[in-house]
Amino acid sequence: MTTVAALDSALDSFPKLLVRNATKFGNRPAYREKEFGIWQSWTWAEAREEVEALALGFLDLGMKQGDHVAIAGRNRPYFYWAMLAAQYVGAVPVPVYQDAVAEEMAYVLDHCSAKYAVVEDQEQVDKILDVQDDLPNLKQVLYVDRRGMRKYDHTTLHAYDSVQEAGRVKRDEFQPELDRRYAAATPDDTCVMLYTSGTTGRPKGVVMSSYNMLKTAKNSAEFDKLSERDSILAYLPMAWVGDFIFSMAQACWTGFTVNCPESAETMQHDLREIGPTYFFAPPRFFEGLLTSVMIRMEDAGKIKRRMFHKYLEHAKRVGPDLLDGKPVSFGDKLKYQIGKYLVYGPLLNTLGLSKMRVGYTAGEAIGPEIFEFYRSLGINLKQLYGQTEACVYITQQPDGEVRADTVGVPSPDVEVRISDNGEVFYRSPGVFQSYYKNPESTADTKDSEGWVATGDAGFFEKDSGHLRIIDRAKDVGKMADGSMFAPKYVENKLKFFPNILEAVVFGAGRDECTAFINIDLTAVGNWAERNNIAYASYQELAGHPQVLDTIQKHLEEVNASVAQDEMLFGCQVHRFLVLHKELDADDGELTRTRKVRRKIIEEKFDVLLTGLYDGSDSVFVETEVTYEDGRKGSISATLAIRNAAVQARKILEAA
Amino acid sequence: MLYREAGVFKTSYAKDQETFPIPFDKAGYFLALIVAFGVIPFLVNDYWANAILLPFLIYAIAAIGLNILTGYCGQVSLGSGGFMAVGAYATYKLMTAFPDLNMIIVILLAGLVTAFVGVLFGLPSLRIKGFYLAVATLAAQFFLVWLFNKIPWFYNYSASGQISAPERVVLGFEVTGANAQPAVIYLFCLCFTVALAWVARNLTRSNTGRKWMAIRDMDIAAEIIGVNPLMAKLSAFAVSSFYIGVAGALLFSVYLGAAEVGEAFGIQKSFLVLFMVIIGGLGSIFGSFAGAAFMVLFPVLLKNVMVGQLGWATDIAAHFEFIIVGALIIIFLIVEPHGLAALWRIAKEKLRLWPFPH
Amino acid sequence: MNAVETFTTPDGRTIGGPVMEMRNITLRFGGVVAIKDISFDIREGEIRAIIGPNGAGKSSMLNVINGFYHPQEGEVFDHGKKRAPMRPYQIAHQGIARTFQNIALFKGMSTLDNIMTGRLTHMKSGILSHILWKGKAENEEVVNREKVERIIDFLEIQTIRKTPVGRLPYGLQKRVELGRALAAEPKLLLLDEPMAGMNVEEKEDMSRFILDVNDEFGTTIALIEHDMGVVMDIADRVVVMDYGKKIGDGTPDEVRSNQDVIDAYLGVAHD
Amino acid sequence: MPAGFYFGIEVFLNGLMAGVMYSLVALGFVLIFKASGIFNYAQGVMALFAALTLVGLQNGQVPFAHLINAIFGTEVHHFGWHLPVFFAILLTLGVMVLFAFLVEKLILKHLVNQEPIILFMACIGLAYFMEGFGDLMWGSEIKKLDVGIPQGGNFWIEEVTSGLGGDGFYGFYLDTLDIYATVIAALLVISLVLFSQYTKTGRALRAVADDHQAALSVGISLRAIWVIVWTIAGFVALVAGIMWGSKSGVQFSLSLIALKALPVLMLGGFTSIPGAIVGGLIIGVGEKMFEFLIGVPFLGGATENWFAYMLALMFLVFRPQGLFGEKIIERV
Repeated sequence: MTTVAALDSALDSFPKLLVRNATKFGNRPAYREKEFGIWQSWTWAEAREEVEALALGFLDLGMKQGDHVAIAGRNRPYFYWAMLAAQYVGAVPVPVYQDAVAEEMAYVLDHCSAKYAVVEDQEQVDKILDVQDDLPNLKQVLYVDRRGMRKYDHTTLHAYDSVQEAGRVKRDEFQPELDRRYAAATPDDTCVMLYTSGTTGRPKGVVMSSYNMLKTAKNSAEFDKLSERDSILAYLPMAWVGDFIFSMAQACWTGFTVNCPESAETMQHDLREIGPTYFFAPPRFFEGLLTSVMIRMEDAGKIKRRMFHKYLEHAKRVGPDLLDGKPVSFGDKLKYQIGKYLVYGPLLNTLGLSKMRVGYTAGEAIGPEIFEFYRSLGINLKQLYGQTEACVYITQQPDGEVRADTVGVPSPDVEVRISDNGEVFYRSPGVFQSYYKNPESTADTKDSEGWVATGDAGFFEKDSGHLRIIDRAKDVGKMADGSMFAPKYVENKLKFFPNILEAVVFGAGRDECTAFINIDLTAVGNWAERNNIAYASYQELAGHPQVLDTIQKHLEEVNASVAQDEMLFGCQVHRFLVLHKELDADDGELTRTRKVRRKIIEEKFDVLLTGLYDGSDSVFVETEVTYEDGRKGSISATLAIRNAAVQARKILEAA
Repeated sequence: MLYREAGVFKTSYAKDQETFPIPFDKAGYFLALIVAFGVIPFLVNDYWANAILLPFLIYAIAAIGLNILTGYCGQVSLGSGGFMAVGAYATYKLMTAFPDLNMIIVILLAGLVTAFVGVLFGLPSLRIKGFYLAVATLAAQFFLVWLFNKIPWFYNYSASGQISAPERVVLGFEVTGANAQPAVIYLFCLCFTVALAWVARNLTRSNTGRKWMAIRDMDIAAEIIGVNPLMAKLSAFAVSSFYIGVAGALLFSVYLGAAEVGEAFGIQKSFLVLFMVIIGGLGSIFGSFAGAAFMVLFPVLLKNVMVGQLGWATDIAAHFEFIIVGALIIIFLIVEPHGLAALWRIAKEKLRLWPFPH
Repeated sequence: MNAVETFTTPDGRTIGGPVMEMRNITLRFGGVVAIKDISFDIREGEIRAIIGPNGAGKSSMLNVINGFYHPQEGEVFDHGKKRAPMRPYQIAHQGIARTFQNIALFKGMSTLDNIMTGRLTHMKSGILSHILWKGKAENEEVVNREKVERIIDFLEIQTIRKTPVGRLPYGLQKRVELGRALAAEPKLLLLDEPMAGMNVEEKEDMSRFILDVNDEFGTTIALIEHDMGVVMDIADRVVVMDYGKKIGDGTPDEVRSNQDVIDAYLGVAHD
Repeated sequence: MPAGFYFGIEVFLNGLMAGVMYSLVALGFVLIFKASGIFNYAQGVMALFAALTLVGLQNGQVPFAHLINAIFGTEVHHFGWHLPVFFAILLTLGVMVLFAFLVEKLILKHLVNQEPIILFMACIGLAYFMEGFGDLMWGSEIKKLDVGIPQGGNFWIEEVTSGLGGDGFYGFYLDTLDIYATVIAALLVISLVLFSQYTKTGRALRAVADDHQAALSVGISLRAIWVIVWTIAGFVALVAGIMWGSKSGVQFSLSLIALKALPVLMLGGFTSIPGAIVGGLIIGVGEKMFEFLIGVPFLGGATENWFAYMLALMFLVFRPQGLFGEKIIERV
């Protein structure tokens, strides 16, 4: 069993931490939200009042210990309070993806048999009312935004603030009960249930105890010296474990400020206004940002552009060393300072990253040059490796030991071992309790000793002791000739090219590898504009011969680099095609966290797949697509199939 | 480039509505004040005070005044010279009638008198619009000048027909008359300029200002959403005239010391102030300062170069002044109707977005 | 107060007594007769549409209601009381706001300032307190800014809050203008072709806003609109004008089946 | 009959003559305004400039002499020849046409459909520019202009009329120059009116004001029209310049005739040709009579400076569009 110290009993539940913060950091900002043109702010003391009012309101609605409370909305203080309030009364918050279509949401609400739901607005309410009949357990629904709700039947509907009001009014009546439940909380109580959008099959409900979350929060906070003076921007889906760790667990543990953007569209702008000191974003965010930076600079004047790139070059050269405290010549230091004044400083500032003290990226591999770009500007951007079942943290990079191709060393109190078939296992205080109503897959993932299988294949570097992830363990397959097949590894290399948004490589049990490619509309579209290549649609652009040429070049580069590695030699891509549509979560081709669903894609596009292997040079396909509003339509296209040059073995032997 | 705005955010409307929402600007503003009040007084000498600083400060007031009327309320006036004259003569009469009256009060009263006169001549603005009104204000200009010329009572029947300011003391320092120290009168004017600029800013960002701008942008719509056009226009005339009156008062009492209405407050003055507003930027208080600075400094520079350096006759320099100013007016109207203020704004935006072009 | 019969709309809103009544209004410009002996009423909480071909005198009617034109004959009754002749700005203070056929925004001001001007019938502080700013003026400014921000949020124009309206696309300008009118919290809102020159999508948005305004704030609305489809969808009652005369008045269905209306629209004679 | 009455008539006649001049200048304004919506404040300076140029050419002055001397330390002033009046006037006219062309090319083209007030300010700028330019070109000292029109009191009239009054009355004193001026001005006014009423171009000029299409349909481009009207304006300015110049010398004050014309326009309406004429006469007579009857006896004289404006102002308040201007109907 793990030999990890228990938590201080005064701080072993979220409500207790809230109370601690309200007394210790009473006047420090706890939550901010950009609304009505300014940043509405709540101190920890005010936040406590709001939460308790809501908790009392919950009691008034008859919420029981252990009840499940579904939470569906974009990141807003009200929902964080709702989770805290639920924990206050001993209920279990279950955040769900608010952009999920009605059926998906229905599945989750039904599976956890939620009695209550706290949602954002009319849109969400309608979504729930649509599927109400399949949800016999659902008793009460709370909504935050009153707009358009006047005409609804309010027997089971309540406005968020009116529930709070009721709670305040009946304080005397319910306060004792609330105190009782507050005291009754133990570290082993479930503090949240998170549904993983598993890469395959139905989502699973991961049950987390207060101990899991808080111990992890404690360790990670100490690891990066987070304090109440830090602030973060909460913009990632609330249903994702990351947001819960950062915006709930770490926030409550350290007492730092959680800032909620006005809307998804204004995120960039709000990021700039807030300038968080602690920031997490998936690689695609940093990729997108870099692309937009370069595109915006295209329109700059000649001199300015030259200066910009000149200093970026310099930063690339000495920036990372400066960051890791390695020795740098005085001249370079000086030049870097000038660059900092002319370029890096203002650039980071306009992007809103200049105050960032610790930054993390994770979820998938990040392009080395992208990673280096940000670090060279002086941002302490690091990688971590984790998953929902571990409360995120498995391994992470300590300051000064940051590299693009590893995911760092095991986090505090985390044990990691590699099985003989190369799969990564871990055991930690963050390890989840179980999958809700799903003992068998719990058993599959977590053994009696508490070791959890990540399902990823990887290995520790001998010299540095850092973990390197190759691919999903089950995706690491064998090709017909028995050589190793690691699609993810190749796909990532491909995705490092700005022109390539997604790539899916096939080849398990076959003689050679082939690939589907998704172009990045922003990058390629911009390129097309500058070379005045006209195109009417995504489809047309994707099919444009010149685009295909570029993609082919990229593939051949990758083939070359893959060929370097004896083990992965077979993974060179021989034939490829560029998809006529973007892979999309709404069509089930990606997970909500935008991971590729290999199987589903394989089935959906088997026409194309056969085309890739029967040697034909073009193939016709018709696909069903789902629009934002849920309507379905279908698009058809004839896609060209190209061959990409591959390295021959003998060259390698000769070398 | 200089701006560092990440982490600058507003948590209240009061903060959001500040004059200088960006810390960097605020710092610059306070620095300017410190220099103006704390440094310049110790460096200033007669030449600087009389050639540049005093005219700048005084005309800045006049420019703000006209800008309120023209830039914010959209009523063009060519009567500034006349109204300055009112301020000047009111000061003269008050100074001579009540020798013990504090100079500050005298000047403010002079402003009020001018405001009253301004309202009188503003009355037609309800009926006549655009440059019909502009032309009408010329009536004020000529009538007033004639008035102060013809009615001896205004210049106390002095033989020369001139008015000259007797010595007055504020807080123990002489602010008018021959022995007034440059540093003193500089500070004296500076206080008025800063205070009035601050007031102007408050008015223009408040409801009053929005009424003016509404009238300026579309008077009919303004009336239909509840602006009383007469009150809005007259208030603009009153405030504007008050400023111009104060400017006239200072110009006469503190700067010139003695004046003859014809050449001190003739139509040329009206144009001078109007040009300050156009070049500086319609509808911008900063622009009023910029415009005043430009119109004061430019001739001095031109003179120094042509007369001082090249040794040309002064009249040639004067002719060039006309040519260049005239050309500039046209150029600004064509290229940047919002004047120096707009150029400044654009430059600032560029700096804020640096290194990005937009 | 004499008892007024109230009725209920299909979607369950109760419509109260008359807010405004036009009685035998006739308006002439020199020889031209713009409005000829027209009478109709606007009831509390309803959406009242005025339709008719170009030059039917619709806009003139609105101009009479908000006092921009003074009819030669006939009276306007405000809540049953005869309205004395007033200047438009006085009528604005009576709680009547409007938007214009061809947008009449204040081009030199930002979206925010434009909508703030809509509040001025509610702002009492005087020029003296403005001079000092701190205190009364600033507080009033903040209080009203809050109200305005609610409207900005309601109309979903947060992103253009500080943009000068001159730079905005047509559709957005229309929305800002609606915002300015809403800011006055009017008891009667006059909309002059709120959807003129809009594409289908923009029209849908605008219709939604109009319905929401009427629903959320219970505002009485009188609107002129060309798009019959829209009118029939959102209006409770419709007045039809043609050549300055009233040729129909009633619920959308009644009007739709009215022969004169059909003639006027199927263009017997003019466009 | 009391002498006063005859003095009155004399004043009236003088006023009338001045009035005709005003009408002429005002007409210059009206034409430009109708054609391009511009209120040409520079009109007066144009007159000054024209006069300066005329004198300069007549006396064979070296343009920019001062500047040249200042820069090269030379001492050039005159070419040493004198042009006959006729050629001088022709040349000056040429200069004014060139000027009109430049104005269109350099300014108007860039200010198309700007608000009137902006154009007005631009004209003020233009006025400034030309004032400086003219002085720089020909020197700012007061010059005598003589185009051969006799000056001084007209004895014939004086004798003919001296019989009317009693002993105190020596007949009407009318300056010959004024009479010539009046006649010429009157002729010019009439011809302008005829031109704008009965010629194709003229009609086009009036058309553009209300409808650019109409103008184009007559087959004249907008810019051509602008050049034409500014040429006319230049011509009018030249004539006015000659008259005033030869009367009171060529000097800055000449440019003030523009300011004289403004009230005329306010009175007559900016868009009305008859308005300009009638307004001119009213003002001319009005200010002289006012000065004679009230100004001198009660107000210490020199009321001409403002009387016209006050009259116009009073008038405007009650009839904003002026005597003949079209009524402005406000729309929403």
